[in-house]
Amino acid sequence: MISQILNIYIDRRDFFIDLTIQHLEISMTAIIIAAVLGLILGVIISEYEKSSSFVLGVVNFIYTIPSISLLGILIPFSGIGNSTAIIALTIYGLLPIVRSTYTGIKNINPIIIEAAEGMGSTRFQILYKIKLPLAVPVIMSGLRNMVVMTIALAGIASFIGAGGLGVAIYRGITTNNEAMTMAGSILIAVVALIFDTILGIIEKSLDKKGNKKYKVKRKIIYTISSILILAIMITSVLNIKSEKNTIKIATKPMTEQYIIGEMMSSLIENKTDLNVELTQGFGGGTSNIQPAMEKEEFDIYPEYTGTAWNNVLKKKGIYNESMFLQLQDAYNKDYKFKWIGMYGFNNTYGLAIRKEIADKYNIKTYSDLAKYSNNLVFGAEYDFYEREDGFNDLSKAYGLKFKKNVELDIGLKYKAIKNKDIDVMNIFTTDGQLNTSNIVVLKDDKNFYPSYMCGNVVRKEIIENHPEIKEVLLELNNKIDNKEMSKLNYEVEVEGKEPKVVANEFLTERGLLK
Amino acid sequence: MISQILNIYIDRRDFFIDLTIQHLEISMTAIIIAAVLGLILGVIISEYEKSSSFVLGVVNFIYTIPSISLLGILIPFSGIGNSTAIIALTIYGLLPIVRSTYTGIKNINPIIIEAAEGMGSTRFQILYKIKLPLAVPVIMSGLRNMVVMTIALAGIASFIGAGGLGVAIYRGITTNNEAMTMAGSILIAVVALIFDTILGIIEKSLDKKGNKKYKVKRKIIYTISSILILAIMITSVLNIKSEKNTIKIATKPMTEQYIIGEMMSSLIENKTDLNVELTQGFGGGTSNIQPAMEKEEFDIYPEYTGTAWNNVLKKKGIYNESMFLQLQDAYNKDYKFKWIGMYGFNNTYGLAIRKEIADKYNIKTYSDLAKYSNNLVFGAEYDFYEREDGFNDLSKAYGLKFKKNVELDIGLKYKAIKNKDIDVMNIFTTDGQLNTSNIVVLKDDKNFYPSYMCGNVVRKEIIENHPEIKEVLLELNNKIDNKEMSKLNYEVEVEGKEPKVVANEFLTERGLLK
Amino acid sequence: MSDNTIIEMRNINKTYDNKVIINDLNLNINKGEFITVIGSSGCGKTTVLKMINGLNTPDRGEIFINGENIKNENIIELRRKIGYSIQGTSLFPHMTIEKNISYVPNLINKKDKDEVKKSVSKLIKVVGLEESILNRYPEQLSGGQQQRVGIARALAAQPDILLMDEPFGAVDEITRKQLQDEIVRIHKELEVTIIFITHDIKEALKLGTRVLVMDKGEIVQFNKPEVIKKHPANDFVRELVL
Amino acid sequence: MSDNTIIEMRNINKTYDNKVIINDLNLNINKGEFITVIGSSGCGKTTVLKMINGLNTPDRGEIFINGENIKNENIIELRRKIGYSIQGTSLFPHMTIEKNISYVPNLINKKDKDEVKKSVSKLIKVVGLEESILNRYPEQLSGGQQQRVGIARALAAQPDILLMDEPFGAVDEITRKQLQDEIVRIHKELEVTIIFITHDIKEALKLGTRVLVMDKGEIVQFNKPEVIKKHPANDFVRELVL
Ligand SMILES: Nc1ncnc2c1ncn2[C@@H]1O[C@H](COP(=O)(O)OP(=O)(O)OP(=O)(O)O)[C@@H](O)[C@H]1O
Ligand SMILES: Nc1ncnc2c1ncn2[C@@H]1O[C@H](COP(=O)(O)OP(=O)(O)OP(=O)(O)O)[C@@H](O)[C@H]1O
Ligand SMILES: [Mg+2]
Ligand SMILES: [Mg+2]
Repeated sequence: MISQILNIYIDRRDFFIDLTIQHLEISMTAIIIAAVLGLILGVIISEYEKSSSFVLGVVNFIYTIPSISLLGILIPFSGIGNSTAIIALTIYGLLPIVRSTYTGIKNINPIIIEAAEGMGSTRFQILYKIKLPLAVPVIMSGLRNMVVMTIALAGIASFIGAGGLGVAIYRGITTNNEAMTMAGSILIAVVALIFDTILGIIEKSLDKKGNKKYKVKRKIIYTISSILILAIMITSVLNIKSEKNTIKIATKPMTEQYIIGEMMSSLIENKTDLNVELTQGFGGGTSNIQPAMEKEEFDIYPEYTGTAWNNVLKKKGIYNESMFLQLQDAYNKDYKFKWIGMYGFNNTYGLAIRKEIADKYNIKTYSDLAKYSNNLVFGAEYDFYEREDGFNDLSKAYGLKFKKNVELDIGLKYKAIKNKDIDVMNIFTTDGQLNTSNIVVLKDDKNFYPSYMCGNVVRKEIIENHPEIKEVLLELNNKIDNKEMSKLNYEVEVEGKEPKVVANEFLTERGLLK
Repeated sequence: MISQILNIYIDRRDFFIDLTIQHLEISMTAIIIAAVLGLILGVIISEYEKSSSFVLGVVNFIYTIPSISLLGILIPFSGIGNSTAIIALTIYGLLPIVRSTYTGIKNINPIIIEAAEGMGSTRFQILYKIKLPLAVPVIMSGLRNMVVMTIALAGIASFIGAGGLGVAIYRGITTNNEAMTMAGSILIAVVALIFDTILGIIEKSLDKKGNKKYKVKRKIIYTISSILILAIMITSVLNIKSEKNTIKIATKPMTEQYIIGEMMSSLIENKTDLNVELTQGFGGGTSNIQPAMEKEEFDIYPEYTGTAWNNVLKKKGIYNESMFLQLQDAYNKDYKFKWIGMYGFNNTYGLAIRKEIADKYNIKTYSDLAKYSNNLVFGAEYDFYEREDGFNDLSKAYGLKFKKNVELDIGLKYKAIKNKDIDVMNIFTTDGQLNTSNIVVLKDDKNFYPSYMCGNVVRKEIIENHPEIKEVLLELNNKIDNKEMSKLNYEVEVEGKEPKVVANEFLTERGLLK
Repeated sequence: MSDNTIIEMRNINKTYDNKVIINDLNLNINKGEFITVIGSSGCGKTTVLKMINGLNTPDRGEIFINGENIKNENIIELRRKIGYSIQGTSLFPHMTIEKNISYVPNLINKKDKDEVKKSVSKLIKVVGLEESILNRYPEQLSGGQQQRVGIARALAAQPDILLMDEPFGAVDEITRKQLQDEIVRIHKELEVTIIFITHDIKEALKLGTRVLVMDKGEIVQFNKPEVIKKHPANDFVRELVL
Repeated sequence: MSDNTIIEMRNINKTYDNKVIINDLNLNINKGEFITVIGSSGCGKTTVLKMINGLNTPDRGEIFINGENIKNENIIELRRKIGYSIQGTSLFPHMTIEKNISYVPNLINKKDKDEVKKSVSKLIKVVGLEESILNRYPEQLSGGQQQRVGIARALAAQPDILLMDEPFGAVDEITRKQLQDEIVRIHKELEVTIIFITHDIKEALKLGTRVLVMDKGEIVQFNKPEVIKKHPANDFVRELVL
């Protein structure tokens, strides 16, 4: 086991170094903020005793929020990534520091405070000349707990794409790679112990009896920790700076978006001087990416027109492509976003039928289907029957009435139709499995379903600063139809190729990349 | 949202009451143990200063172990359920309490300690007459933090079947039921706040200036908390008592075991006066159930002979059924467990081939396959190629040499063979999908793979106390062959039926249940 | 109340746990007086002293300093003009002796650090200690040394009023005589008003321009030393001056 | 060293921060003596006193009690037979006055609680306080009251040796006289050996069977009060007894 862990460290040195740096950045920032905030809160409740039970109650309460819920609550406000992770960690860090500050101050011999009062100290002077220095041991005890806790807890940053050593731990857990989990855990422990030791030395050097030996040590420690903090800050600043020429692309957690994301990324990096930071499969899709775009955390992401119409612009009614100008106007006005580069495929809901039957009855459209539906078995997942615009409305619109309606797990639908257990089923029009299955996608001849053409939403500012991007994005305009997309999806989903590989093969094939 | 949560509380009152009681039991026990242990450790390191950095380092270190890993580490030792949850929570609870005890004691005015020394107090007398009382405010501050933390963290108990309000939270999260998550979180917060308030009042009443008003309050609080603790202990004891006539059955996380578990449970409850406590899909399978059986936490579980031979008895070599007597003897001797009721199916590794090809070449056994293998495409998941007793050994044993070896995701294998992408693949002999696919399972004519006949491992004591169980278990003897098992698996896995339904249908069909 | 009055206490009452500690006390102290206070242990001397700088508030009655009711005054400003040498010693344990002595000057934010330093050096000599102890912490001093640092700290404020609660209780006779001389000199030079609690009747009579004799929370006699000596108000005072 | 010797200190040296505090001190105290110690503030009196009950250890030299080197003794047992009244006051802040006084009897685990209670009642009267304060906490007492509780606490052990570090420094003259009489009575009645540090030369001469005069960490004179008065060893002693 140990040798396995060591091997992992050696093999994946850069990976772990990166994670450790991220971990440090996040946890240190949270620790500093929580320490300052906690100190202030602790001081306030020790000075205004009446507020103490309320503040401590609130701090207790927020501590009890499960981390997953807390992250969920925070994402709408602070987006994803570091800031949310830092806020969450800060919130959790408050409890130990607030209470220890409060206890430390309350625990001071009142005679000493009376002496300071009698000498005409203001409240503030008593606080910072007497109370805080004398409360140091207790405050430090809370701080040291908080530091260890925060560093340990910073593993949750990985849940929301903020990186850190949690990435190694949870990757290890999900892929059953125990050595990886251990490797992450051990690094966290080591980081925690190092910081605790540093704090221990700082604490000793703050001790009033501090003799000369410690004064030297203290200087060293201060220097080291200042350098560390500075280094972290500079890295953060550099990170921000280096982002100036970086285009941040997000994609939703869908195979086709992974592929498109890789295409864009390859093209931009090949044809411009810009760097691309690609965040694949961003959790929550539109509802989390859109706010992140507004916060300028992302610059480009592939979206679907129908989704944009209903979910982003929150318009009622069914979208069709004759409304594209309206859509663009609204984006322009409401968000300063542009739609640039429509890929050409329409990933909407659809119905598919076994080719055999389609051929037999010559069924091409939903209306054709309606004529023969009472001979056919329909299959769909539970959701589809339940959804408002699902099965019922569709049946009404076209007068469908199947012989039997089967409820199926979404993963088993294609299997079922191949087994002839069902004849017709609902699909998405770019499903990879459509590619090989012996099935036909029917035409929604009454436009029951909205159109979901895929295109890039781009922040205007980006186009203004980097006009070359527009050209690059337009290179993919109308290059991928439903069939093509379905094929590419198949390559990833069924053949198990990497999205990047599929994307690059496609680009090369089409002569877009050499 | 609020009304939703209130509704949940009203609708599922008993559910939440149960969870809250479990939560209280677990967290209170952990809190009490951590408080006592932490206090002792804190005292030790304040008295033997040299040990402090070591002990605090260890406490810090174990705090940084992610909860999932810690639970994983503990299960082999303390089984599942309450004890492991309590141990984990205790371990996490140590940090705040150890450090605050240490700080509280170190922070006492040395003049007062010198006075006590000068009066001829022993070290122990100084500790409990002077140091501990004077350290109370700081210790209480750590204790209160620890209580809130432990109650919040006790949500993890749900990971290992120990119940508690975490069940509501994680059920809410996985089923996207926000109200449920909130309902759980709020109850945790309320419990935490109540306990913190109680501790606050106790702390005030411990204050030396304690006037009469508080003395009355203190009595009330002590009474209430004693009653609470007593109540919790009594419930725990009662829980144990009520288990006397309960047979505890565990199953591994596999579809067929779910089904078998339900069968046993139905039969026992129908044909005897005993109750069954069925723990389905116990995490970790054999490696966690076996120790739990030894600890008498479970009474019965279905096991496979080959697994028993290699993994439980840790014998080398390949098991075949001629060794069953040996197996039984070893179980009898080493564990006082019996094998009672062999179901009749053998869930071992196997090779399957497309019927078409099998018919064409008349392939029935692995040896037959070897003759034609250079015309065929073989598919298996990555693992199979990597495993020691996997592809290489098999190929050598039979002289297999395929035209092509494809690496496939385990979930896509059956799809691939149906698509004729592959001709031969590895399988498990009771796979549900074998039931419908147009494929044939070949015979392992050289007995390359061990035999994995399924039967029940039962604690002897149970049979002695309840001989009627033996009869019931034997009713299923040889009732399910591979085909039958595969069919039942299919009903659950592909048709989406509940294991309980499948089990009962089977039993009724066979006339074992009316 | 004359124009010259610096401290006036009117109808002061103080009760602890239903026990009357100070009973209807009235007191007038003039600018520049050196009042020595003497009385039995626990009779309420410290309580009265602390009322003057507001560390203790009477249950009833008013206190005026320079004619202003201290209730309406900025108590912080007031206290900075009142030096206070505390009974026993409450030096700040986390500060060096130097920091302890310069505590009030630093509060007032005297920018001239050199000046503060110089005055600390002067003060430490005034109380008969060596400059070498300036870098030590209180716990490294003997009881009498700590007490003298407390006096230096009170003097450092260059106060208008000096409250001294048994300031020389823990020093030897020889040092005590020196300290007495110093305090008399300071009193004259700076024209500061001093209230000085002591258990040494000789000291009280020697130093005080007037002597306040207290018993059981009441003023038994408040007069010039000569008068006290010659005409003790009652048996308690008579026994004291014996 | 006679058979009667109870405390013997041999060639004691103590240095703090390279500063010699006690320099080659030798001392013999007989059973039943009442030694009063007097000397300038910071000369090392408390340091020497604390060496006797092992709170302070000399850098060099040996200390014998009843002929046994305290290094080899059970220091806990020893301390229980030595009453110690501390300079300043360090009462236990979290205990009532009653608990403070009965601290040592409770340590020794006297089962008879009534007896302990009775002796506490007696002791509190010995030091001139009322029984009503027994339920109070130290911070609710005046400085002098606290000091007297400290004396009562030291007496409660019924010790063979009583170390008293400026025990009467914070009480008024009248109470002081009472306390002096009490301590003399106790000394005679219980035949306890007392070492008593004071800054009051009159007190030292009045109480001591022998007076130990210290200066700068050395013994200047150690003799009967009459001798000290009549034949002061040097100018320092002369000035003291003036
Ligand atoms: N921890 C320490 N570090 C350095 N010097 C110390 C320490 N403790 C005491 N001293 C010094 O040792 C000397 C003797 O101290 P000690 O307390 O014995 O004096 P003392 O005779 O009792 O004086 P006083 O009458 O003022 O109580 C003093 O000068 C003091 O400053
Ligand atoms: N917090 C308190 N609670 C109850 N009684 C108190 C409190 N503080 C002081 N007292 C009582 O008030 C009385 C006056 O106390 P004060 O400290 O003023 O006495 P003092 O004259 O300064 O005595 P000493 O000479 O001993 O210092 C004492 O009897 C004391 O017991
Ligand atoms: Mg007083
Ligand atoms: Mg001393």
